[in-house]
Amino acid sequence: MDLYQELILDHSKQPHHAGLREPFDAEVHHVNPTCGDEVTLRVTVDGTGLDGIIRDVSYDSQGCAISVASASVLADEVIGRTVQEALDTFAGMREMLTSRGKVTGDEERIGDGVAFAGVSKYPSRVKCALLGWTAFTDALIRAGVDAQALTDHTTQGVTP
Amino acid sequence: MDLYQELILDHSKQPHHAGLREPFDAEVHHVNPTCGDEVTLRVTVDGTGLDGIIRDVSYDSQGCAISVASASVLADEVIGRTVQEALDTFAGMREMLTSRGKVTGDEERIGDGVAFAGVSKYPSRVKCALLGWTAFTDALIRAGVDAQALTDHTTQGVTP
Amino acid sequence: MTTAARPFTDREVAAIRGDFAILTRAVRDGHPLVYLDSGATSHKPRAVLDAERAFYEQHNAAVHRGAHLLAEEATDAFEAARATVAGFIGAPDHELVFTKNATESLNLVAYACSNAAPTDDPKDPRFVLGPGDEILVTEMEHHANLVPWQELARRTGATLRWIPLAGDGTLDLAGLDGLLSERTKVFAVTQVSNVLGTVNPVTELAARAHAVGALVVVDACQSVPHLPVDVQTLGADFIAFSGHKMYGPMGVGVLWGRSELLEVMPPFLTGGSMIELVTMERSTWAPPPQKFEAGVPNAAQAIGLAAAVRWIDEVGIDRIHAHEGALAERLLSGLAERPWVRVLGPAAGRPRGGAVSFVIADVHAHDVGQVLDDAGVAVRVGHHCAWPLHRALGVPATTRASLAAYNTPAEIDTLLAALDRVPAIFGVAEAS
Amino acid sequence: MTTAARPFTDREVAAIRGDFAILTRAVRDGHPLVYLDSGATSHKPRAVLDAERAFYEQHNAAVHRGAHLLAEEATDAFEAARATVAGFIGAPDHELVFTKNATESLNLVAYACSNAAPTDDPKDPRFVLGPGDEILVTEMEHHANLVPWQELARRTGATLRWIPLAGDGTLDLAGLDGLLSERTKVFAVTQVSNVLGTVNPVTELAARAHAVGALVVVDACQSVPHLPVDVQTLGADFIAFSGHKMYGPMGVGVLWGRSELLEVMPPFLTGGSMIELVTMERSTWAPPPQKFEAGVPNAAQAIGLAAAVRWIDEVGIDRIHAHEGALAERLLSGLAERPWVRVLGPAAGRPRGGAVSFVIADVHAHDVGQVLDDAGVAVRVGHHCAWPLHRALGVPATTRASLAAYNTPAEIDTLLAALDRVPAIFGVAEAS
Ligand SMILES: Cc1ncc(COP(=O)(O)O)c(C=O)c1O
Ligand SMILES: Cc1ncc(COP(=O)(O)O)c(C=O)c1O
Ligand code: FES
Ligand code: FES
Repeated sequence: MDLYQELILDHSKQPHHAGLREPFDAEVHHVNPTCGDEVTLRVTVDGTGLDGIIRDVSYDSQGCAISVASASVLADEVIGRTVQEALDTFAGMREMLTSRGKVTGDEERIGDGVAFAGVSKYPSRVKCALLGWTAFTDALIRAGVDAQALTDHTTQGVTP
Repeated sequence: MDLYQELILDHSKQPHHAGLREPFDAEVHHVNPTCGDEVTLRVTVDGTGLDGIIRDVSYDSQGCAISVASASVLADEVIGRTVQEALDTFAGMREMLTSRGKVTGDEERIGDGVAFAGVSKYPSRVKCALLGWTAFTDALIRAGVDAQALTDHTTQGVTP
Repeated sequence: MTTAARPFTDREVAAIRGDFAILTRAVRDGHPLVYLDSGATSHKPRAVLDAERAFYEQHNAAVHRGAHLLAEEATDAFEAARATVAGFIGAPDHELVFTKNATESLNLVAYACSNAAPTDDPKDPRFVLGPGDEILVTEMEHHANLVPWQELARRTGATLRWIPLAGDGTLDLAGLDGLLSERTKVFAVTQVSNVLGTVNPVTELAARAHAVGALVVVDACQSVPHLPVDVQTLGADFIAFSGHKMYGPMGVGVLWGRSELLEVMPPFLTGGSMIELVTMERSTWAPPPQKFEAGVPNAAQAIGLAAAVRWIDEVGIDRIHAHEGALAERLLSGLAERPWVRVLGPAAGRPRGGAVSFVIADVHAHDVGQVLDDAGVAVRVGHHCAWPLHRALGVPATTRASLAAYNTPAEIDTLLAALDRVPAIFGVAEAS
Repeated sequence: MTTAARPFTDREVAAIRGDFAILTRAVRDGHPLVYLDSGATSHKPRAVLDAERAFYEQHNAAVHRGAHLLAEEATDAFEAARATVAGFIGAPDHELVFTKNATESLNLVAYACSNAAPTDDPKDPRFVLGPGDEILVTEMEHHANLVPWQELARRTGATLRWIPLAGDGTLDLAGLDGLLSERTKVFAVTQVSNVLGTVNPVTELAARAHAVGALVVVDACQSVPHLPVDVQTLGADFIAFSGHKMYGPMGVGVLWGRSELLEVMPPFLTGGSMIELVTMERSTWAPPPQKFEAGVPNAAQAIGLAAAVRWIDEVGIDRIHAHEGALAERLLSGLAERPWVRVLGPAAGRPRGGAVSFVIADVHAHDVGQVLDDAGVAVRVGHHCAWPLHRALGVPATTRASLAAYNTPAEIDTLLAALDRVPAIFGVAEAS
């Protein structure tokens, strides 16, 4: 089955940047109500605009292989990047994940996120792969990143 | 159509013993909720047992031809009879009406009631023909006739 | 809606009738069925029955509860049905809640209001009613849009008021200013009367109710199946309708609500699928529409309803409206030729839906209906679940013919011919 | 129930499977469908789909509302369906209320209780709850038999208490004396756990609850489809179950209640068909069961459910019970051979329903389910709408296989074989 790519299994067994670290600017707790899985996620970000730099993302993820691996890849992809770059990755992930197998994902844009392409064929697992990402954008807003800029930016290029 | 027998139409146009009269021992008001039709019915009865004599039945019936004619035939059949005889007629009427066309009715027992035999083929009209009769038995109870004797008696010989 | 929409041609109606197996039935000694009771429930075209069956035979699963293939397919089909039905009334998907019937939809809003009684959580004040507050209904309502509000008034201590019926079967709006005030929290009104066919000026009434801050709940049971309804222009906050009256299956209804209101409205039925988090002590709710859909949803029926909507879209709701209008005119003019018949409701030429109710002096509606039934003509008789309306009209019961896309001019003529037996049977002077 | 009832033979199961078109489906790259999710919803035999369709094509009409032939036929069919379903649980017809699902049935009782709050009319005190009163549930309940009681407690000020889960997946009854008292007005309990398959001693529990004067509400969703249930001996005052889990259509559920209680219980949904008299000021109610069936009923679904009951009667509920029991034993012993699997709930040999839930250390249930799905095996994963139960078990989610009459021993083996892929994929030590 093309869902459990080696890369996803590796990340899920040894999630990168896992654990909750200090200091942080905001912490959020998100739940996937269909399964009850939870993620607690913290961000540290310099600045409030799209040019802000994401210093750290730390998290505690209670969930399936997909959700744990997704949070791990997220951390890999966004730490050290600008808010704008991170949101680009998110938009690309979302576009791919909600495409029902039509969009394979652009490695330039979403890096290791391409390993999740198979998820898009399993609609009930899409939420798993997005759980960390929605927690992350929510955390950015709570950390003071301009919410409007953020929404405007992430809704670009998203398959509706 | 065998529903509107000449006898039913005659009774419905000129109901016998109609109108509310004094004196009376009990008055009841019954409603057929499926259509909203109403009957107010009064009885005068000498005695409280099955041998009590029904002195008068007077009524005001707001309803269809079947319900008006049925009240009229009821009054004809029970005035001057014993409670036992009246209940026999009721049991015979009910047996016929709920038989789905299987029981044609015994003229000895229910008199002009046999004209209502056609009603039993129209389940939604059975309540019309029974409205006066259930009001009548209710009125007997309120007039002091022994309820247990009454129920025991009327449930005899009734198609369930 | 093109104003020039034409009634169906004979050939078109014949094709439409071909979709309904039941219309070939013979009733009562071999009479062809003339079904003029679609206001109670419509028949269902083959496409609807096929859609339900296909769902059961290919994709049956509990929606929103499983991760396996069937569950995903069932969920997709259910959500696609939601989108189809929502699109039909001009609404976004997430504003459409599936219920079991319009009665549940209206009770949902009424109970949600009493669930908003101030407790621990702060609730949106628009839903909170108490003594001194008022609920405004009309004297024309179906029991489904009256009794739930009586009960809400009883539960909360609010007062129920109503717009009276005018002599011509419209609403008497003369006193409306006195009835609407800051105290009015809910205004509930039917778009089209199920008895008289009266079309109420809902948009205007909603604007006036909104001006005093009331929530506007519209009973769209007799409008959605018969004329184009667009929630974007209607002016209502909530509308309720039933699938079974619009060519869809029994057991499915709809509540549409503005998403801004659905977000803050407390839930009604609670249980599985509508929760976010559950502990023994307390629970929190999923976002709408799931918040209002407790339990395993009636997916097969929702999918059947979507097929009904596609069927309506194919024949055209504007043409259905024109067709029923032409049949109603034919019926009204036929009845006008019979002086012993008195039609209730708007005079000919005024806007009306596809229901025509009438009385015959000295003959009870049930007896009229029985004579018609004997000729194979199915109409509804009684108070049509609008008892206060009948009281206001001063009649205990009426005979109602109600129309659908599959009715023909010839069926109207059969009704009229059968009606002509009534005076003779019951000894009514035909000239009276 | 003959204690000697045998599981179905291969030939018998093959015949049974022939009634379910969906079971011939191929899923995910051509695997034959192995459906082990009947606890969520069962499939529906052809006889059920045919019964619904025949109703729509021959007798469709609004029941209890018309006087014409179709309306009479529809009403007869609907009431006959009520008698069939009532007979199945040993109840008289008039004690059986049709709802949309078990969730509505349970909400009905919970809302009826809050509608019994003292107002103008004197209400039966058994239904009246207030501060100081208690509602007793269990930690094992499906959300549908928990959240409505939480909400009733919130509305009335009553206190919710619960019987905790014991380590072996049964109820911990040690503290029951302390939980039941004169303050207990309602005791709600499931007959069979939808997660663990635990069969609760309902009759004994009901007797204890009755001794303190409580109303006993039993969630029979997972019992009625799987074992003989007779309300005359069960001891409950109300039971709730869903049609779609017992080979019937979606969109229909049942509430059974003792007639003496249904008589005095206030209504829940209000509107058409459930009234006796309606004025603008107030309304009175029809006798039960109509009092609890507002709106045009889901007649087609009720008729489909009656066909499902006849289907069950033909294959035999005692044989279904024996068959599922044998399959469950096969599954349990297969799982016992796999040390990396931990089964939750009653140990093998103890009474249990046809649901088996398990966990695999370090592999999330959704991932297990996905691997099974990939092999065509449909199971349910997650908290199965019993989140507090999972919390009590200390697991976030489980994988559940649930059985029906159409499952085969070979399907159990397919499940086990598919499960064996899990350790390799997720790197679990098979000996652990
Ligand atoms: C034990 C139990 N109770 C209640 C329910 C609720 O049934 P429904 O969703 O059909 O209302 C279910 C199934 O979902 C169940 O398994
Ligand atoms: C105007 C109106 N409102 C509400 C209803 C109630 O619909 P249902 O019985 O399908 O809930 C009906 C039909 O019965 C109706 O005609
Ligand atoms: S199953 Fe819960 S997040 Fe994947
Ligand atoms: S129709 Fe009302 S009593 Fe006959």
